[in-house]
Amino acid sequence: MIYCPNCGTANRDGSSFCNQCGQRLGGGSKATCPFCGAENPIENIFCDACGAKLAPLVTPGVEEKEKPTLKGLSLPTKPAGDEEGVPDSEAAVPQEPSAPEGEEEIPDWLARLRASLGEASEPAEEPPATEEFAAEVPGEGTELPEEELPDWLRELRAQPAPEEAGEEQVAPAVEEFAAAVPDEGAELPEEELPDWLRELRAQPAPEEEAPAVEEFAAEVPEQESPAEPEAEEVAPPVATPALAEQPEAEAPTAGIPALSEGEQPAAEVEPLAAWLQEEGPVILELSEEEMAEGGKEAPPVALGPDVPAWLETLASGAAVLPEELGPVLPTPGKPTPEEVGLERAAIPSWLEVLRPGRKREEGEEAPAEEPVETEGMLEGVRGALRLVPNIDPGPDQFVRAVSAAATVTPAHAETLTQVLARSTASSVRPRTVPVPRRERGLPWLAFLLLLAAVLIPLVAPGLVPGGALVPSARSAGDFAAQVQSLPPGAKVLISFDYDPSVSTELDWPVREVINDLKAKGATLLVMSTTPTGPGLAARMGLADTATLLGYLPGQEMGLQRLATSFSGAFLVDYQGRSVDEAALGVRSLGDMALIITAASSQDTVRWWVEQVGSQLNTPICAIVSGAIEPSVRPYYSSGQLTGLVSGWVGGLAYRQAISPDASLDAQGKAAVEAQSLGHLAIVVLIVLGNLAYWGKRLFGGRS
Amino acid sequence: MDGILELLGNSGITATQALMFILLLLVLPLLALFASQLRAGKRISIRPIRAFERLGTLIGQSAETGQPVHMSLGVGGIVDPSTAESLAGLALMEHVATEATACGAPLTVTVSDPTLLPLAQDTSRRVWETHPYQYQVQEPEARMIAPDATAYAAGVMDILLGERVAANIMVGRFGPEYLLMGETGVKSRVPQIVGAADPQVLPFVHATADDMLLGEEMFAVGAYLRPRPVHIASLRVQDWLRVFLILIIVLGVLLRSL
Amino acid sequence: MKVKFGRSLAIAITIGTGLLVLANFFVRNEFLRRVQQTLLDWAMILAAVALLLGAVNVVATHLRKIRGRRPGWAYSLFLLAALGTVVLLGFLDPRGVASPAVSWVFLYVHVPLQATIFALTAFFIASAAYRAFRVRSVDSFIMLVAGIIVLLGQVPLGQAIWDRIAAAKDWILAYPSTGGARGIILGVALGTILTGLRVLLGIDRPHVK
Amino acid sequence: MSDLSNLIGIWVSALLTVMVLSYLLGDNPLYRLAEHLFVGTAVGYAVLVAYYSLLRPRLILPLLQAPLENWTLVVPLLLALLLLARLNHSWRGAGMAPLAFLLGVGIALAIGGALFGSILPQVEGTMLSVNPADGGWGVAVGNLMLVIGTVSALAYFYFTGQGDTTWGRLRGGFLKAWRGLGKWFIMVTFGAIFASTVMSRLSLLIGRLQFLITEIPKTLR
Repeated sequence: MIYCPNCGTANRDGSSFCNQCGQRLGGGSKATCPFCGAENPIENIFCDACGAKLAPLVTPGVEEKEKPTLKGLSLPTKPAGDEEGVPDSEAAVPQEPSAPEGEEEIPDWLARLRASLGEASEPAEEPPATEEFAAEVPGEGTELPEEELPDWLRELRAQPAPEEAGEEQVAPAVEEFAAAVPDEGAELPEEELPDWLRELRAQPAPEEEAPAVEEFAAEVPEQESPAEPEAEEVAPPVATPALAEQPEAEAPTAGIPALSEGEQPAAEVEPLAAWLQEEGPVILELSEEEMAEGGKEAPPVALGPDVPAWLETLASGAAVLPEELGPVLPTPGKPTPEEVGLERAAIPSWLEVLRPGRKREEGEEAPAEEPVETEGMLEGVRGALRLVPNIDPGPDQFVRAVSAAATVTPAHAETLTQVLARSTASSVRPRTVPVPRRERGLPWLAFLLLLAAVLIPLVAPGLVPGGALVPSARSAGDFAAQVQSLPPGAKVLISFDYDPSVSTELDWPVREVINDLKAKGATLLVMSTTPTGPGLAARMGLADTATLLGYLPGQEMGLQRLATSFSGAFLVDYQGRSVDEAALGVRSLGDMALIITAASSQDTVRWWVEQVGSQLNTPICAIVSGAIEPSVRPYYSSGQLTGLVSGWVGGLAYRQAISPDASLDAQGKAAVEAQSLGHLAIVVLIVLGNLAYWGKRLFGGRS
Repeated sequence: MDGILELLGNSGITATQALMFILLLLVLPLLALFASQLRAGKRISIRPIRAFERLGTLIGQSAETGQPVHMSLGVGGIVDPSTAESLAGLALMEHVATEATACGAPLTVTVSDPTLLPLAQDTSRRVWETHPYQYQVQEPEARMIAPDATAYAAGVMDILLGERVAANIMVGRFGPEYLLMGETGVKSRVPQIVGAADPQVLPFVHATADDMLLGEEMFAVGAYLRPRPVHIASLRVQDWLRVFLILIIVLGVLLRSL
Repeated sequence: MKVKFGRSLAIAITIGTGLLVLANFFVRNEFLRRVQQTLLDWAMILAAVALLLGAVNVVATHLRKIRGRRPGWAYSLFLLAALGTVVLLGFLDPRGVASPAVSWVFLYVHVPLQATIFALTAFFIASAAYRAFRVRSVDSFIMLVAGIIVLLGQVPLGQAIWDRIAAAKDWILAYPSTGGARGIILGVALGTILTGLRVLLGIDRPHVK
Repeated sequence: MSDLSNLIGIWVSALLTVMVLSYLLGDNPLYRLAEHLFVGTAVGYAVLVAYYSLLRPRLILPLLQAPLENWTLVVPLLLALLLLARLNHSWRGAGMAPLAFLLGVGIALAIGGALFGSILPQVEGTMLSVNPADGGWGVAVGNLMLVIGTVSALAYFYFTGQGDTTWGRLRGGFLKAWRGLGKWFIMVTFGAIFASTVMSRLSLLIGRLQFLITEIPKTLR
C-alpha cells in the first residue's frame, strides 16, 4: 500500500497518483518546476519541460536566507490538494522570514506548502510573522501542514513521542522557546546546521563529528536516571527532554523497545510499542551499519548497543549544552554538566524543530489519517517514516529548519526513507542469524543422477528402450536433397554463426554437411557473423579447401549490406589478406547456389531470412542448435528456409537421408541413448521435486 | 487508396513501410496527450510489479550486512537491436545506484558489451557526484568482464561464488548463458531480481529468480521507480498500441477465416 | 555553460544519427542507404575502439585486485597472463587471429573451456528442473504438463512410451507455445519502441551528464 | 612438430575440461583457475578480432594508404580519439559525443528491428485462418489456440488501469480474465521452451564426455 502524503488515503502499490485527491505518489526525489509544474529529477538544473532554472529548488543560495522578510509569493505549482485538517494558524507560516523572494527561489516544499494553503494566504503585505507566532505558540502550538515535513523530521517525532515523561513539561518549555526564538534563531546561518542533522540523510556523518559524538555519549550516562521523576527534573532545562531521556530507557534486550513501556497514552503508542518491541533493534542495526559504512565514526558507545546512531547523537546533543551544539560539533568542546542549565534563549533554532509535539486538545482527533505501515519493519507504526510532520515546530524556526534541511537532504533522505520503508521483516533480523532465502534444491542429487544417466549409455550402450531409433525429420531430408541436387562446382556460402559454447552440438552436423558438399565438388565460401566463428571454421580443416572470408561485423546490418552488395563487405579475409572478388567470381550473394547458416541463436536465422532471403532467390538452409528449433521451425514451414537440421538428432536424420543404408556408428548410437536417458533423468528430477514439495506441504516436515 | 500507394511507391515507400511508419507516428500525439492529461491531474493507476517493490528491500539488506549488491546489465550493447534492453538495465541501475549510495550499500555493476561500459561508468559517477558526501561513500564500481557472453557469465558466476553478494539484480539482454548465472545465484542463495526479454531465456529466469521482470515489464523501470508524467504516459501509450495490435490481429484473423 | 553546450550537442547527435539510420527502414533511397551504411561503419569502428577501452578496464580491475591482495587475487594473475599471452601472440604475427600460435590457444584452450563451461548448463538445467516444475498452482501444473510432453517427445525413449508423443510435442510447440512466445515478443517490441522513442525525443538521456 | 603440438593440445584441453567439470564437486580452485583463464583468453581474442578485422582494415589501413579517398574516416577517427580520451579522468566528458553517436545508431536499430523484425512478421504470422474449411479441424483448432495465446499473452502485460468507475471496473474484470488466460499460455511456452532447451544442453554435455572418453584413449595408442 502506498499512503498519500496529502490525504493519507491508502492506494494500491504502484499507484502514481492518489485515488482520493490526485496527489502524486511515490517518491519525492523530484523538483517541481515553478513555471510549468513539470516534475524533474532532482539532479536537473533546468526543467526538462520548459527549461526554467530549477537549481534553487534544490540548493537555495545563501542570499535567500538573509532576506528577513517575505515578499509576495504566488504559487505556480499544483493546485491545493486536501485542505482539511490544516489548522488556521498555519496561514501565517508562509510569511516566515526566511522564505525567499522571487518565485524561482521558492524551495519546492515551500511551494507545495503554499499550494496546500490555498490562495487565501497571499501574504505579501503582512509584517514578519514572528511575533504573531510567539504569541500563539505557548497556548496552542501550531500544527503544520503534514505534507510539508520531510520524513526524517517526522521520524524524529514519531520516536520521541512515546517518551515524553509528561506533557505538562512541554508546554512551559514551549513558552520559553517561543519568547526566545524570534531574536535568536533567526540569525542562525544555515551553515551551522549541525552535522548530525545532515547525517540523517543516510550517509555516514562527516569525520569531524565523531569525537563529539563520543564525548557526548560519554556524558549521558552520568545524567542518566532510570525513572520518570528524574526525567522530569532534567526536562525543564533541557531543550528536548524526551530526547535526552531516550538513552536511559534501556531495556534488557534493546534500547528502543523499552522506550515504549507504558508511559505514553498517546494514540500512536500502541502500534509503536508493538513495533518497537519486535523490530526495534533492526533499525538500529541499519543505522549503525550506515554509520559504520564511513568507517570514521566512533562506535556509538554508552547508550547501549542498540540505540540507533542518530538517536544517540540526538540524545547526547540535546542533553548537553544545546546552545553550543552548533558551534561545538565541528570542533568538539568539553561541555560540562553545568552548562546544561543555560537559558533556553540560546537554543539554536534547528533544535527547536525537535521539540516534542504539543499536547493534543481534548476531543481533538488524533491524526487518524496518518498512514500506518503495513509492511516492512515498521509494520504497524503510524506515520513512522512518512512525509508527514508530527513535530510541533517552533513558529518560524520550523520553516527555517525545514528549509535548511530541505536544502541538504532532499533526495537522499527521501531515498533512505524509501529504502527503510520497504524493508521487510526479513531484513531486520540480527546479522548473526542467517537469512533463510530458499532451499537448496538438492543440486548434488540432480548432478549425480544426470551424470549417471548420461554416462551409462556412453560406457555401455544398448540398454535403453527405444534404442537409437532416429526420428526421421522431413526438414533434414529437404536439407539433404538440397545438398544432393547441387551441380558440381556450385558456389556454396557457409556461415558459421555459432560460437564455441555450442560447438559440441553443431560441429558434428556441420562437418557432415561440409563433407558432403566437398564430395559434390562444390566451391565453398566460409564466413561468420560471430567473432569466433572463423576460428571454428579454420578448425574444420577448411583453410586449404575453401575460401575463408572471415568475420562480417555488424550483425543484422552487416548481412543487410552483404545482401545489397557483396563487394566491400569483406575487406580482408581470415588470414588478413584482402579479398579479391573478381578471382572468386562472386559479385553478389545471388551468385551462390546455396546458403547455409549454422546458428545458435534464432535471431541470426531471422537476419538471414529477412535481410538476405527476402532480397535474393538463393535457397537458404539452416543448421541450428536444438534449443532454438521451435522458434526457427516457422521459417521452414513458411518456405523461407528450404532445409533445417537441428542439433544432433537432426544431424543423424540428415545422414540417414543422404545414405539410407548406412547404420549409425557406435558413438552415434551411444549418444542418442544418452540423450534419451538424460531426458528421463530430468523427468525423474521433476517428479522428485514435486514429491519433496508435496510431501512437505501435506505432512509438514523440516523447514 | 491505390493512388496513395503508387505515390508512396514512387518515392520508395512500400505499403508495409507506410503502415509501420504510421504506427510509429501514432506514438507521438498519444504520448503528448497522456502526458498533458497526467500533468493536469488525471489519475492513472499502474498494476503493481513485485520486483520493483522488492528492490529496496534487497538494497537495505545489503546496507545492513555490508555485502555488496551485484547488478548485471546483460550482454547487450548500445549499437545493436538489444539497445532498448540495455537502456532499461541502465535506468534501473541508476535507481539502484542512487539507493545504494544513499544508504551505503556497496554496489558492483558488470557489463559484457564494451559499448555499454562507458554509460554504466558515467551513470555510477553521476550518482556518486550528486551525493553530498561523495568522498565518504563508495562510488559504485562499473566494470566490464568480457565481451563474450559465456565468458561474461563465467565472470558473474565468479562474483556470485566468491564475493558473498547480498543481492543479484540482473536486467538487460540475456541469452542462453543466463542459466549459468541464475542457477549459481540460487546455489549461493543470493536473492535475485531478473529482467529479461528473450522468450528463450524467460523460462530459466522464471526458475531461478525470486522476482522477475517478465518481458516488457523491464521497460517500465522509469514509470515505476522515477515516475514522471511522461514515463507513465509512455506506459499508457504502450497499452494503447497493444490494443491496436490486438484489434489488427483479430481483424486479420476474421478476414482470413471468412 | 560548457557543460550545457556539451549536453545539447550530445543530445543533438543522438537524435540526428538516430533519425538518419531510422529513416532507412521506411524509405528505399540510395542516398539515405549510403548515409546509413557509412554511419554503421563508423559505429562498428567505434565499437571496436570501445572494446579496447573495455579491455583496459578489465586489466585495470584485475591489477587493482592484485595490488590490493583482495580475495582471489591470484586468479587474476592467471587471467591477466592468459589475456596478455593471447594479445602478444596475436600482435607478434601479422596474421593475427589466424596465426598458428593464436589458433592453437583458441583450439585447445579457449574452445574446450567455453564448450565445457557452457555444458555445465546441462547440470544447471537439471537442478532448475527439480525446482521449477513444482505444482503449486494451476499455472505451474500447465507448465509441468507442457514441459514433460515436450521433454519426452524429443527422444526415442518417449516414443517407446507413447507413440503419439512426438505429435503432441509438435502440436504444443507449433501452436500454444508459439502463441505465448509471440505475445511476449510483441510486448517487448512495443516496449522497445517506446523506450527508443523516449531517447530519440530527448526525454530520456542515459548518456548525458 | 605439428603432431606433438596437437597431442599436447588434446591433453591440455582434456585437462581444462576436467578442471571445469570439477565444479560439480563444488566451487574449487581448479575450476576458478580454468574460469579465469577462459575470461582472459576471451578478452584477448576479442581484442585481436577488433583490431584485425575492424580497426586495421576499416580505419587504419585506409587512412594510411589512401587518406584522400577515405577522408570521411576522419570523423570516426576523431570520435575514436574522443572515446579514448576517457582514459584520462578529467577528459571523461569528451566521450559524450561518440557515445551519443553510438546510442543514436543503436536506438534506430532497436526501433527498426522492433517494427520490422518483430511486430510486422509476428502480427502477419498470427493472422491465420481459424476456418476448418481451410485446413481441417486440427489446423483450425491449433490456429485458434495460437491466436488466443498471442492476444492473451499480449494482454497479460497490460500496465495501466482506469479509475473506479463502472466502465473501469468492467474493463478491469475483463482484463483480469484475459490476463489469467495469458498467464496460462505463457506457462505453456515456458514449459515447452525449458524442455526443448534440455535437448540441446544435454547434447553439449554428452559431447564433452564423449570427447574425454574417446579422444584421450586415442592419444594413448
